[in-house]
Amino acid sequence: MRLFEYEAKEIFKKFGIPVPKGLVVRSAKEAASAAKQIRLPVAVKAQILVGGRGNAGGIKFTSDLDEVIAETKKLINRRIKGRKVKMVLIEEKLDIQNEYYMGVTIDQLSGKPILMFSTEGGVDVETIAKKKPEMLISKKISVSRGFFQFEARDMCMQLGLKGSTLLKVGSILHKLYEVFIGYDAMIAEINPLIITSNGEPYAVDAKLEVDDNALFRQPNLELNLSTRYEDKIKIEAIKHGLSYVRLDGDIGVIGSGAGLTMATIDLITDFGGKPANFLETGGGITEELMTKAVELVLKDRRLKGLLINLYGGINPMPSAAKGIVKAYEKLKPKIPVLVKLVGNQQEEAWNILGNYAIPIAKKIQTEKAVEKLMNLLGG
Amino acid sequence: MRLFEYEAKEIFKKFGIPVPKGLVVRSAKEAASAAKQIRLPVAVKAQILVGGRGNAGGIKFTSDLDEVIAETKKLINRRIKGRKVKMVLIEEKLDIQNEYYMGVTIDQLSGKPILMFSTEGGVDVETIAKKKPEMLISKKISVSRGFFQFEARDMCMQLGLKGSTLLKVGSILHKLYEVFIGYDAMIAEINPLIITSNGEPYAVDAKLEVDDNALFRQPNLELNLSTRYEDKIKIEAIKHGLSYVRLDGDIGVIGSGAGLTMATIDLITDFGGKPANFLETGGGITEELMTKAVELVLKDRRLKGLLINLYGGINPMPSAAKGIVKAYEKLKPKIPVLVKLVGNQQEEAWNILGNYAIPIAKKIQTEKAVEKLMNLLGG
Amino acid sequence: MCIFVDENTRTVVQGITGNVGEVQTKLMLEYGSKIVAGVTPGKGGMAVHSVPVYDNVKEAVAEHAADASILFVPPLFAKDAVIEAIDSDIKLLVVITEHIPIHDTMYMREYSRCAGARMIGPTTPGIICPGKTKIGITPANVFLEGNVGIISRSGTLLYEIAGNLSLAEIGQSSCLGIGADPVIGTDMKEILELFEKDEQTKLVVIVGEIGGVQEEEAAKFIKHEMSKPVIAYVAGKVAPREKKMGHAGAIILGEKGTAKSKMDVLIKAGVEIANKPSEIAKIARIHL
Amino acid sequence: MCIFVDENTRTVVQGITGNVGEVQTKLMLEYGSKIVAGVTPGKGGMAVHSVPVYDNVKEAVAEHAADASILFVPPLFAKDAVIEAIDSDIKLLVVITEHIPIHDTMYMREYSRCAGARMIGPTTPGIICPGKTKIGITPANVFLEGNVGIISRSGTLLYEIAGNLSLAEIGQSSCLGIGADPVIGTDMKEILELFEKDEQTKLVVIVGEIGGVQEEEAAKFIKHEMSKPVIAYVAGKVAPREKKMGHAGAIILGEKGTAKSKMDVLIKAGVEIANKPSEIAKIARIHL
Repeated sequence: MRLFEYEAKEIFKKFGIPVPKGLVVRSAKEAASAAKQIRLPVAVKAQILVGGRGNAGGIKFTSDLDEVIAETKKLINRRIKGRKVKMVLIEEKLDIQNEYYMGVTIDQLSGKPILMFSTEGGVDVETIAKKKPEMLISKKISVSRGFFQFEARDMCMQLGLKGSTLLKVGSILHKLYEVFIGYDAMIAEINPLIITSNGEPYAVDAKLEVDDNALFRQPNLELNLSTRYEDKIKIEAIKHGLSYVRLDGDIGVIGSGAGLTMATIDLITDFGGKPANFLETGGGITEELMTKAVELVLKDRRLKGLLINLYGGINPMPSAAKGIVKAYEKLKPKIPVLVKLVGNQQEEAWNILGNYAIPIAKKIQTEKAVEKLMNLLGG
Repeated sequence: MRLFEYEAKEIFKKFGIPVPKGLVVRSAKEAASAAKQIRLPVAVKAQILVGGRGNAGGIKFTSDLDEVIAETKKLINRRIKGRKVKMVLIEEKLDIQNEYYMGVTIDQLSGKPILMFSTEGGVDVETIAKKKPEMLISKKISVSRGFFQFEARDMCMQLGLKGSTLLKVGSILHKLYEVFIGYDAMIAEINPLIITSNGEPYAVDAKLEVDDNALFRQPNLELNLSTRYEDKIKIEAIKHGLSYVRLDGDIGVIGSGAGLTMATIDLITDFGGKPANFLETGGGITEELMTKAVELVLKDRRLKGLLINLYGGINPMPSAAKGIVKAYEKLKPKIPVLVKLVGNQQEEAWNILGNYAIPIAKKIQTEKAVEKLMNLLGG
Repeated sequence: MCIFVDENTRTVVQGITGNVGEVQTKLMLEYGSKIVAGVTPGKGGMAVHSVPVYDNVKEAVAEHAADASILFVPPLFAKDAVIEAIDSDIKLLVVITEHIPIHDTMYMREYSRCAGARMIGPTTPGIICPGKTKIGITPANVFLEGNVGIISRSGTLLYEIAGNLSLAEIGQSSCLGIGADPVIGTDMKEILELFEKDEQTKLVVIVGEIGGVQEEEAAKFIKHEMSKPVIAYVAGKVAPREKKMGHAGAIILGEKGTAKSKMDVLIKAGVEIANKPSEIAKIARIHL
Repeated sequence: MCIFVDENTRTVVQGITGNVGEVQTKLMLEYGSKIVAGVTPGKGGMAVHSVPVYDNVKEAVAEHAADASILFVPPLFAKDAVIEAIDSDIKLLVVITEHIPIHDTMYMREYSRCAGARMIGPTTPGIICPGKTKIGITPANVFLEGNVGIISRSGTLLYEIAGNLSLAEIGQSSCLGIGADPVIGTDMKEILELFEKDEQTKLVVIVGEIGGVQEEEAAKFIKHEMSKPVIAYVAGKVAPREKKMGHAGAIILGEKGTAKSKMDVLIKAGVEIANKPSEIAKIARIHL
């Protein structure tokens, strides 16, 4: 789960990382009062859960109160990079002497957290890595041993930091790792970390994404899904532990595994169809979950057909079949629905579906099922 | 710093260890209302920072509201084991099927936390260790590796725990270690951990002592010294980072190291004197600290004489001398004060003291200084 | 030969008394796997399909000389269960559990490697050596004994690909799911090394998907050290960018981790690409 | 010979720019100790009494081939500084710092032992080999070169005892404070082992105090493995029970850790007890 900039900054601040003064507002009126409280000049920053908003017009600096109001009005409810802006951060504008980059993420190959630091901040880390690799210091961390203050300073020293800047920036790098560990993060990033002309560092932008699988042990996080997602189907899916991605087409897809479901949407595309969504159940299918999954996808009015592609490995196929039947009975879909279902207990499941005359693809090849659905759709 | 039972239980509860319902009260009226809220029968428990209060009459069980009131009246302001009772815990009385012991402390020799578990709770761990050593399971923990749930269960299994009791008690043992680590504890103990007839475990008593040196990083602890200590000199000493212990005699003692100060009170006793206190400065002497130390000890009206015993190792002797002079000037003590001071920069310090005609022992032997003070006292 | 396991592997089932653990134990027993004991703390003394259940792994290992473990424990307890198994001298861990916090998985990976234990997964369907044994949740009916090795990031797609091969009467030597999470215990390239050495295996199929670096690292190994033919299928060709496709690992970030970029790297390493599952059998037949 | 250090020991001072670090560096230099570098993060490039200061230990070791470190860093930073020194291949750490949280000290002890480094302290006055070198805060003027080894839990009491011996013209080989905290890096009995082997040392004085188990463990070693005479002085005979006498380690809990119980154990191990500091010289003279 990605956090909003202002949420990430609240957490960073709690860990002792200095951040600019700032207030989140939801209207132009609130923006004016926030700007007065913070004092001009300020930055007016759209709060959206996607990177690159600066270039997309999501950040404005101004010394003029009227402009704060105008800019906030312009941003609120506008779409930036496809996301609707609902909140704006009014933030103290600081004078910038230097811009650094620091981030912690997971190095998938070594399976370890990797810390990165660069004195070339303000651009994304991929650009630094490509254009000035010698200015990007990285270190993989053993999670059982942890990361020490002196190691953070050593990284900063490699890029020539000295004196009080070395101490302050090293300490922030260490704290960023503490945030990463404390919040079960996938990524914790400050870009840029600025140094003011007084030599004081501030996290001017903040990125924090928490592992969805660890949310249960992060009680301090507020899980307001509706501020995070616009799509109601997506919100419902998350609530039920289903993985849902909206696509641009008209053929609904439900699969019992991520790989299989991806292969299914690939094959539908190969056969000239257009998938409307990706919905994956994972290995925890129950009758209720299956009913919910089918209901959710069928809610989508764009749908012309639905392909359900299930394997009986860890998932109980008779329960899946019962769940499909229940949704089918309830919604009585007018569009063609095809269920491909093989694996453990396949015969029992086929019988259940057969009793309700739900079309079944019994062959293992997903290609055949896709072909069959396309035929049903008259494609 | 030792916590009160009710404070320890609040922390245990926060970590998920079940504790009986309870309310802290400071008067009989509050006790009555607490007992009604909790429902009779209840335990009425004196909150004092010393063990063995049960045998000293500090805990009463009753099913009668009048008795709750009477008992609370009897306890409040009474002295138990030398400590004045200011608070009483009114606590739900549970039916007890089994009493277990569990504790984490520091094994000084290995330098590791040591966990102990016994199914023979309700008596102190030394008694279990002496009388039924085979019923006491202990395990030393590597602080860098930590302690896992399964290891807690393994300890419980060694004493025959099974089924849901194994799970519940194992989980509590693991949580107790988490409290120990999370709170920089010197000791974390539950004795007894009871199992009710329904098979539910509860921490019926709770002991938690936090390392004084780690209090700075335990912001959640409330450091109300006045509820913990009665002696005002002691409270003042703690505030200034001085180590003070009140003794029964009339000769004040200040030393610049624990060992030296202990040797000094031993020698005073050997020479027939009676030390009034133990005050140790540690290695952080400044002029101000020294002034404060001398002032504190001189506040004690019992005093007939004062011996100050300092070494110039890490401590700056000229500063110490100046501090003594300042206190001397301010308080103009009528009683004999003798300063023994040797080590680095001793001459400079002697000059400072000499200018104010403060008696000095310049020889290294503390025995000679004690003898000299005893002579000054006419002993 | 089988990879990691064989008919003599003595396996403990951690989490045997849960619904999934129980059903999968039955299926493994039916397949002939030696499931020697189960472990569920607090349920010691029970039996599941005649398999004795213990309160901890230590006792199960002591009584039954087990050397492998398959884990069905809930995600919250998985880390503890893995450490327990490793500390009880289990040398192969097949972690079926999905949704384990990745910080726990990083610890598990580090701990297992430090202890010289082999962890497969998490979020793996496990291992099947058709006709011999299976330590996993793979449905038995789609596999056929033979000489194609399969390594898959996805579980269900492993079944699909193996099923396609089996229908074409191309059997498999060992099939392994490495797990769909961003961090896993054993990487694709480590299994390729074993297939390269395995006499039974004549050809290897890689089943990849978007996200991560498993395919790229595998390509490096294939290019420099692999002599056997390798065929790859990569799922997620039409997956949108920056969207998690089911798992935290299946996501295209920036320019990286697209199906196309993975296929390109694999092609450069000499791997033949199947665009559809059915094409794998066609390409395989040329080599076999 | 000296214990742990000698004239050639090349020492780094961690926390050299603080008041105490600066003064003590001067005193050590005056005593002839080879203080080759100082470390204070953020102050690299300075010099303290002509000793160059670095931002980290790694650089100081690289430039000056240092093999020991003495630490004056504040308690909050001590753990980090100790790990830094150990990771920079420092093999002897003298931790002067008082008031380090004991959980940090447990970690430091474990880490140093695991790395094969020797940690003395915390809350130690350090080591002095009179006439040769000192890595510590001991005042020089109370020590005299000779052949009595002293091991003390207390700093100031070490000076008192050594001073008493020196006045009686009984010199010392090495004097070490092991540190007054409940958990320390190196135990009394480990230093006894070295004194037993040391040719210069003819007799050993133990300076104990109430609390803990250092004296009891030392007694076991003395009883079974020590051939040289040992004299002990134990402070805290009139200390009340359950009161911390200055340090967390100096406390009598229950029946344990009284001066009397310690003296009894030592007597049984063949140690001669001095009731007053001045008695030590009298007893020593008999043996020397």
